[in-house]
Amino acid sequence: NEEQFIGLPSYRVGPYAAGGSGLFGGWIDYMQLVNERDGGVNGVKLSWEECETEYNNARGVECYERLKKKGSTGNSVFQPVSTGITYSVLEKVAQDKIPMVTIGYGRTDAADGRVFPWVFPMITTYWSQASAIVNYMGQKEGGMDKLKGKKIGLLYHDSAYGKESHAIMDKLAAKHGFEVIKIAVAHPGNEQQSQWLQIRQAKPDYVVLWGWGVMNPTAIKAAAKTGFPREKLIGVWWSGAEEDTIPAGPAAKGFVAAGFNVAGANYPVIADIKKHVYGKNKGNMEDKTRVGSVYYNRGVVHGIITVEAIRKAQEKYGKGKALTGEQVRWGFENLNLDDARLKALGATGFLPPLKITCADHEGPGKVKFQQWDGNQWKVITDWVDSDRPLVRGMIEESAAAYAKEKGIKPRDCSKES
Amino acid sequence: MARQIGDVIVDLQNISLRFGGVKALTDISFNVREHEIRSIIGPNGAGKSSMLNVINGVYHPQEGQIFFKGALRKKMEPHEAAEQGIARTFQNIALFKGMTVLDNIMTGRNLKMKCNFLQHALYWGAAQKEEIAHRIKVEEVIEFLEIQDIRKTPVGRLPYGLQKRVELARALAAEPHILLLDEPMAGMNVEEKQDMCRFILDVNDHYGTTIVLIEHDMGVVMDISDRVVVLDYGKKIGDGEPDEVKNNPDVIKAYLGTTH
Amino acid sequence: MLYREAGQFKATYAEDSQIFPIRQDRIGFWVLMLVFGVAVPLLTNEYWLKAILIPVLIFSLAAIGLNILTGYAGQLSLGSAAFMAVGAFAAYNFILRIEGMPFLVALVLAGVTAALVGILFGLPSLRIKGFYLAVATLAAQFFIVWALVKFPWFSNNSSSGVVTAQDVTILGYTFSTPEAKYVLTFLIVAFMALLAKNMVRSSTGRAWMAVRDMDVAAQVIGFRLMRTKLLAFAVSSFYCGVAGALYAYTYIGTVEPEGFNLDLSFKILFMIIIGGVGSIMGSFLGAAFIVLLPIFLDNFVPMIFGDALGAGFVSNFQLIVFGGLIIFFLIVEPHGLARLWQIAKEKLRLWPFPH
Amino acid sequence: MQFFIEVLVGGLLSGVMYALVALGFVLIYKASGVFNFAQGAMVFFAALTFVGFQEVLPGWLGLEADSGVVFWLAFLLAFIAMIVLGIATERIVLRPLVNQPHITLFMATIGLTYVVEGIAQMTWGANVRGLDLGIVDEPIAWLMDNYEIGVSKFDLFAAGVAASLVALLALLFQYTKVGRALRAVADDHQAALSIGIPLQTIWRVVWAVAGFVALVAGMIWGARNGVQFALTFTALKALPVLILGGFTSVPGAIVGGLIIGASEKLAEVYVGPFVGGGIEGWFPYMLALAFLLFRPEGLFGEKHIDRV
Amino acid sequence: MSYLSINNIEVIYDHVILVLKGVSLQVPQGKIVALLGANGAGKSTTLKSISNLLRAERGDVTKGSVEFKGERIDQKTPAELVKKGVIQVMEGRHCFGHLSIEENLLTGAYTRSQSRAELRESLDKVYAYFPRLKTRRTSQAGYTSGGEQQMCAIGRALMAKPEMILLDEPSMGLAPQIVEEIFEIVKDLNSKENVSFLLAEQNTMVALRYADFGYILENGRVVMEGEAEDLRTNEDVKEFYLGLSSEGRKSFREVKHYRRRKRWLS
Ligand SMILES: Nc1ncnc2c1ncn2[C@@H]1O[C@H](COP(=O)(O)OP(=O)(O)OP(=O)(O)O)[C@@H](O)[C@H]1O
Ligand SMILES: Nc1ncnc2c1ncn2[C@@H]1O[C@H](COP(=O)(O)OP(=O)(O)OP(=O)(O)O)[C@@H](O)[C@H]1O
Ligand SMILES: [Mg+2]
Ligand SMILES: [Mg+2]
Repeated sequence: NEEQFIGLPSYRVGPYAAGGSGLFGGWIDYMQLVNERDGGVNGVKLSWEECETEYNNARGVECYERLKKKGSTGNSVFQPVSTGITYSVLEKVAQDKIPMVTIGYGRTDAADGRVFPWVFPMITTYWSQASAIVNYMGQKEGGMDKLKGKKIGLLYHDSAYGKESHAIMDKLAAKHGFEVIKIAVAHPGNEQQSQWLQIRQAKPDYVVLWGWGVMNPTAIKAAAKTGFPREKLIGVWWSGAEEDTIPAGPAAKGFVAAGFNVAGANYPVIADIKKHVYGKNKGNMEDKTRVGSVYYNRGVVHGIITVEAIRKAQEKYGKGKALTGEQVRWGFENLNLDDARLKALGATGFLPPLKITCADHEGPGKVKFQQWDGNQWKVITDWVDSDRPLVRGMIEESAAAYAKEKGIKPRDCSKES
Repeated sequence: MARQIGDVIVDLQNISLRFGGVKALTDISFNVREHEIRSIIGPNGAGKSSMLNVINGVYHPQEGQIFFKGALRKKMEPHEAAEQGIARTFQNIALFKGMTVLDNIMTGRNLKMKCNFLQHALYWGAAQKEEIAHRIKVEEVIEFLEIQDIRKTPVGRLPYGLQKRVELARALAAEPHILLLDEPMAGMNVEEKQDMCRFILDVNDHYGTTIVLIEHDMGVVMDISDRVVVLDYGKKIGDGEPDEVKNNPDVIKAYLGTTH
Repeated sequence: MLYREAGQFKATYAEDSQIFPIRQDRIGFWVLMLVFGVAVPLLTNEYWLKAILIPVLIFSLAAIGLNILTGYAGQLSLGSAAFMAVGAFAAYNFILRIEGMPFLVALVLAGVTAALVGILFGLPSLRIKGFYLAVATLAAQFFIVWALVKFPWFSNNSSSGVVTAQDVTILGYTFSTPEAKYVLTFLIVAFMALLAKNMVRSSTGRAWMAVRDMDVAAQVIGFRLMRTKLLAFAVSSFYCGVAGALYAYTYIGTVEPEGFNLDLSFKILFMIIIGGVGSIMGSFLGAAFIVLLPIFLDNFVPMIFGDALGAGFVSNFQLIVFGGLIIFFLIVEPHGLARLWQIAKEKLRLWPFPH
Repeated sequence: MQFFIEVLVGGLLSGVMYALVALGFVLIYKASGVFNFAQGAMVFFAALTFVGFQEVLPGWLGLEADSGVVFWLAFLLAFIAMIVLGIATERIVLRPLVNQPHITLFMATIGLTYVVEGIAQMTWGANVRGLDLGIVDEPIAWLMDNYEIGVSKFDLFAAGVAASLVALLALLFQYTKVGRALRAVADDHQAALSIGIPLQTIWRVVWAVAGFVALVAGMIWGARNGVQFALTFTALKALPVLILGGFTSVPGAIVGGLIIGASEKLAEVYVGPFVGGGIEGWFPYMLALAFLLFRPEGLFGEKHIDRV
Repeated sequence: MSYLSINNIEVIYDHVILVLKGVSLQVPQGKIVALLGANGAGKSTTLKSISNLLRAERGDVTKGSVEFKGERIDQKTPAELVKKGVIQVMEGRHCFGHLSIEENLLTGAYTRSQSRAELRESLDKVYAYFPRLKTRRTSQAGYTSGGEQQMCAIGRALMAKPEMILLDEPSMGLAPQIVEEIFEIVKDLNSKENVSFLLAEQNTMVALRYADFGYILENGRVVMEGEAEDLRTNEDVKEFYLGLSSEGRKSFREVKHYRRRKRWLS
């Protein structure tokens, strides 16, 4: 009975713990589910080992090195869950032939699979998200043309992460003729008096909350204090979890956030986890009430994608075999979760259907929007698309530049099988 | 050999020093001659240490002038005083606690060392030569003060008396013109005081170093000093040869009390 | 009885003022150099080189930098990481913007840049002392990182603010393998450590220590506070700067302002405290300790607890042990590992006849 | 104008919030000459313990979650926890380090930070919690209506609490023999011992009081933006306040807080836009630094004595 | 049974530096005992090992015992000892620099729960002993002169109304007549309030004049002990500690460059 090893860098201490415990909980629970319910992937049991990174690059690199040779076939996929670590091992993964999957973070232009064969910034990148958010506003206003002359505030975490939003928002503003008011919040962002006074002066029609950690509840509360309508405050997926709304209390009612996964426990896949994993109390969550929360479900998405890639790869390289990272990479690159497959997984509407190709390592680039009703997140839209041509254009441009700088010759995808 | 007492080298005129309300020194004039041993005595808080601090630029008097080698001296910083060859010891020992005796004494020679930090970084060559040259000088001082066996001990661990001696060594290492000693014999027993006196006297006649001495032990002061100035509450109440001073009624009243 | 300097007479002051006056130490030192310079890269595997040895060396360098400032010159600083950042970004930009800039030159320039910034933030130290200064140095920490994030020029307009270090090429040879990178790092660090040692044992170092122990007295003896303190800041920052550049080029491979945050500054501070304030060797011991401890705990703690307890528990438990051990070390020996080593030697010297 | 006033008032009020945290530092610094870096962690620990008990108590006692009993009981228990923490710290960390250089003690407190953070999250988990003190965080109506100036009731409340704490502690330090003893200890541990000041008791007391301050600060900050790890970062806001006001001065903390708060907000609003904003992270430090250049011991700090 | 007795104690600093090599001495109730000896002999260490201030310097009593009124006190905290009436005045004027002279004195009374009136009274008593302090009462101790600090330190100890005082070099840095005064005070307290003293002193001349009994310490060992006047008349003591030779006190100028060895140290 073979085992497929998955190295799992995680963070469960410090400021990151809140989200981390949920995310890694969901991820591990799903793999546990596959082992318990299906006896693994075609009989290949999944095994994994966590490695605390504290969200710190140095620790992350150490984890990467420590994990990569573990298991019979070595580490089959590396998912740093930290943009910094992603960059630190970007070149190593190519050398070591281990695919790196970065879902909802990481290096955006790596979506160009021709330049970054080993990196998979899957489902949605920051840029797609930004554009999807603008599209959502368009819907609300009743047509993208209505955005002309509108003011959109961009309240961003003053860090590399926060500034990732600038380029794309500027492009979109130019395209749709709205004005972006960028307002920085210094880390950690537990004080936003001045920012919100500025917002109140500028009177924007919408405010995009590109925040992280304590910055989110603080922003939501401040919004309430300055009387800014919560339903016009739109968070990104790192601002749209229970961890961000609960501390804000009643103030959070009506707050809207984007997400490539949704909250909620009433999906078959979650039900199965409760039954097969928590039923045998092999669950990873210390606080079971958080099963079905945004971060937890995001973890489940990580799990699903990882497992499905392995399954896919087994189709090519032999069912019931433990695979090398290189083989699993193929699995990711040919991953295709259509509606049928999602249904089979009991995850319809849980994450967008996605198809990865040699050239496109991102996939759908869609997000759903959820609204906090005071107690929980309610999905209020279907999958909202992003401005694919525009985003893809930026991605390829940036990727090409990187290829040039590094002297990389992009793959010719017509030759890939 | 007989010392030639030269002419006035430091001349303080009408010095007044205040700290907020406290008058540490009021209108004091006195001078120090080259090669002499000049003592300052007086009750506690009379202003003796302050006087030294004025001479080597730690305190800046509100009034009065200081003539150094005949020239009027501007407001100067301690390190400038050092550059002019004024070295001193302190009442509350001011050794560099974290360093060994040897290093402490070596610091005394810093003004004579010319290499810059880059040369020090590379060390071999100029820096090392210099280091050794000065080490030799320092060893002379160590020899002279008989502290060879504690060369490498951190000063923090030394008993009070020895620390005083090391401090003197540090001052001597600078080969000063003028040596200011603030109670160098406090906390010593007679035997050690005798040694200390011997050192001071030797320094004074071998190197002809001018010495300004604060000391509370009248035996010592009266025996070894050429001239004595007496302060009381920041005022000068007596000045002259030991014997004059000893018999000056004001001094007896204010300071000596019943001699023993 | 092995460890005795009995019968080793020092005929000259040159001999007496060697770095290792005792023969056994000298021998030990060269053995160490050989082991780490030659044996290690040949024998150990990639994991050890990439994940442990290289970082230990680099952090040692940074620790030496901080030790010069805090340990020798007595100016407590909480901003060392920021100066590493300056070094890293400086190196990146020098190589990026100047055609054919040789790596080693860039390294030195990076150090110099850091040194200049260091002097700038060192100026307040002329008036501000102790913890006030320590907190003031946080200004450097936050301001520098902010500036690096804020002005895209530094990161060559990379959308994510993270930049990838260019290849390290010296005289046409590219240091790509871990072994090569390790050896390069080792040589640089060893060399700079030697320079540092020389500085602190000559009158530059004495000036620093004098200012540290009692600045008034130091002045009276003729040291110029201004010059001495600023020199300390400059040299210290230089070392941190070079360490930062190495961090980017031979270790992580990418540079990201947030990477050089306050936590890193504290880590470096820990290194010198645990290793030994005012000791070059201590810097190495401390760095090794602080890098290895978490990794050790990471492997060890689960071993004793197994998966019985939640993963969160394990991680937090490690955190607690980490903090606890630091306190423990401070208590058993406030002067750090280096001092423990000394005491051990003193005991050994007396052994087997105590006192 | 009205906008300016609003910024100013807002700034002053946040300043008070900073002062609240800074107080804890001042206490311990006065009592031991140590800069207790763990203060931030203590704030977090205290708040987390409080909400933690608020969660579990109803289950244990079968009470309504929002009943006053639960609130006060949780408060009491949290306070006791802080006292225990204080005593433990004294016994395990401080006592063995008596008379050591300040930097050593400082490092020890950083070590303590990790321990406290670890314990907090280990016992109560990493979840983010809300905390409701029952004071709504919304502008005072008539100010808003009449002058268009938003002043939060909650912030006023916080200011009140802080002010009274400051007054209390200031009295303690100025007019009791304990206060005097504390300052003596800060000056010279050994001498303090030699005249029979019981360092250990003193330190226990101080740490307990600092724990209490932390608890109050933690609850107010927690009520503001949730009880989560980020509470430890409040320390970073307090530090500039501390050096500006002077490590050793209780009133200094409040004055420093006001100055920092006001000027940082004004700077962010009026200067920020020109440099791309987000300057609140470092501006207070720079400001404090500028002040220090003129008063190296802060506004009310005790002067550093060096004499020869 | 003697009042304060030290039995064969050994003290080690920093785990390695052996300083006291088996010191034993007694202080009878109501007596003044002088502890003499060269620099580094171990006087201060001895006193610190009684008042238990050693630990603060990473020193440890590794052998022997200290008894006060028949009870072992080597494990008591300094605070407890002060409450019991044993207090040490440390060498080198440890005043609280940031406190005013008066505050310094008041902290001295910390262990005494006294009424304001009593406090005032003891304050006035100290001021009576040291008028100089009264004039400087409001200024920060850190800025007072060496001697003023010395007086402050002693006065501070008196505030605790101790019955056994360990005085470490009280005369250091004090003007002659103040030295006299200090010893007068000692005698005064001793005779009037029956306070016992153990004083480490370099000024042997004065010390032996006031003490009843004396110990001489060399390199951490007691090399000589006896009634004060016996010691005063001892040849070696005369020469090495009183600076008197057969032809009376010789001038410091005439000190020879060689010296005779003490005959108890071969
Ligand atoms: N920096 C200062 N600030 C305030 N007052 C000071 C300062 N320095 C000295 N004084 C005061 O000036 C007076 C003289 O001090 P000084 O130290 O010169 O006395 P002294 O003669 O050395 O006494 P002693 O023999 O006790 O050392 C003292 O009353 C002291 O309190
Ligand atoms: N903290 C310490 N660490 C290491 N050694 C010490 C320490 N304190 C004192 N010593 C050593 O102990 C010995 C005795 O010191 P002590 O101060 O007791 O002598 P003393 O008789 O008081 O001398 P003095 O008359 O100068 O005060 C000295 O040799 C000193 O080197
Ligand atoms: Mg004096
Ligand atoms: Mg002594």
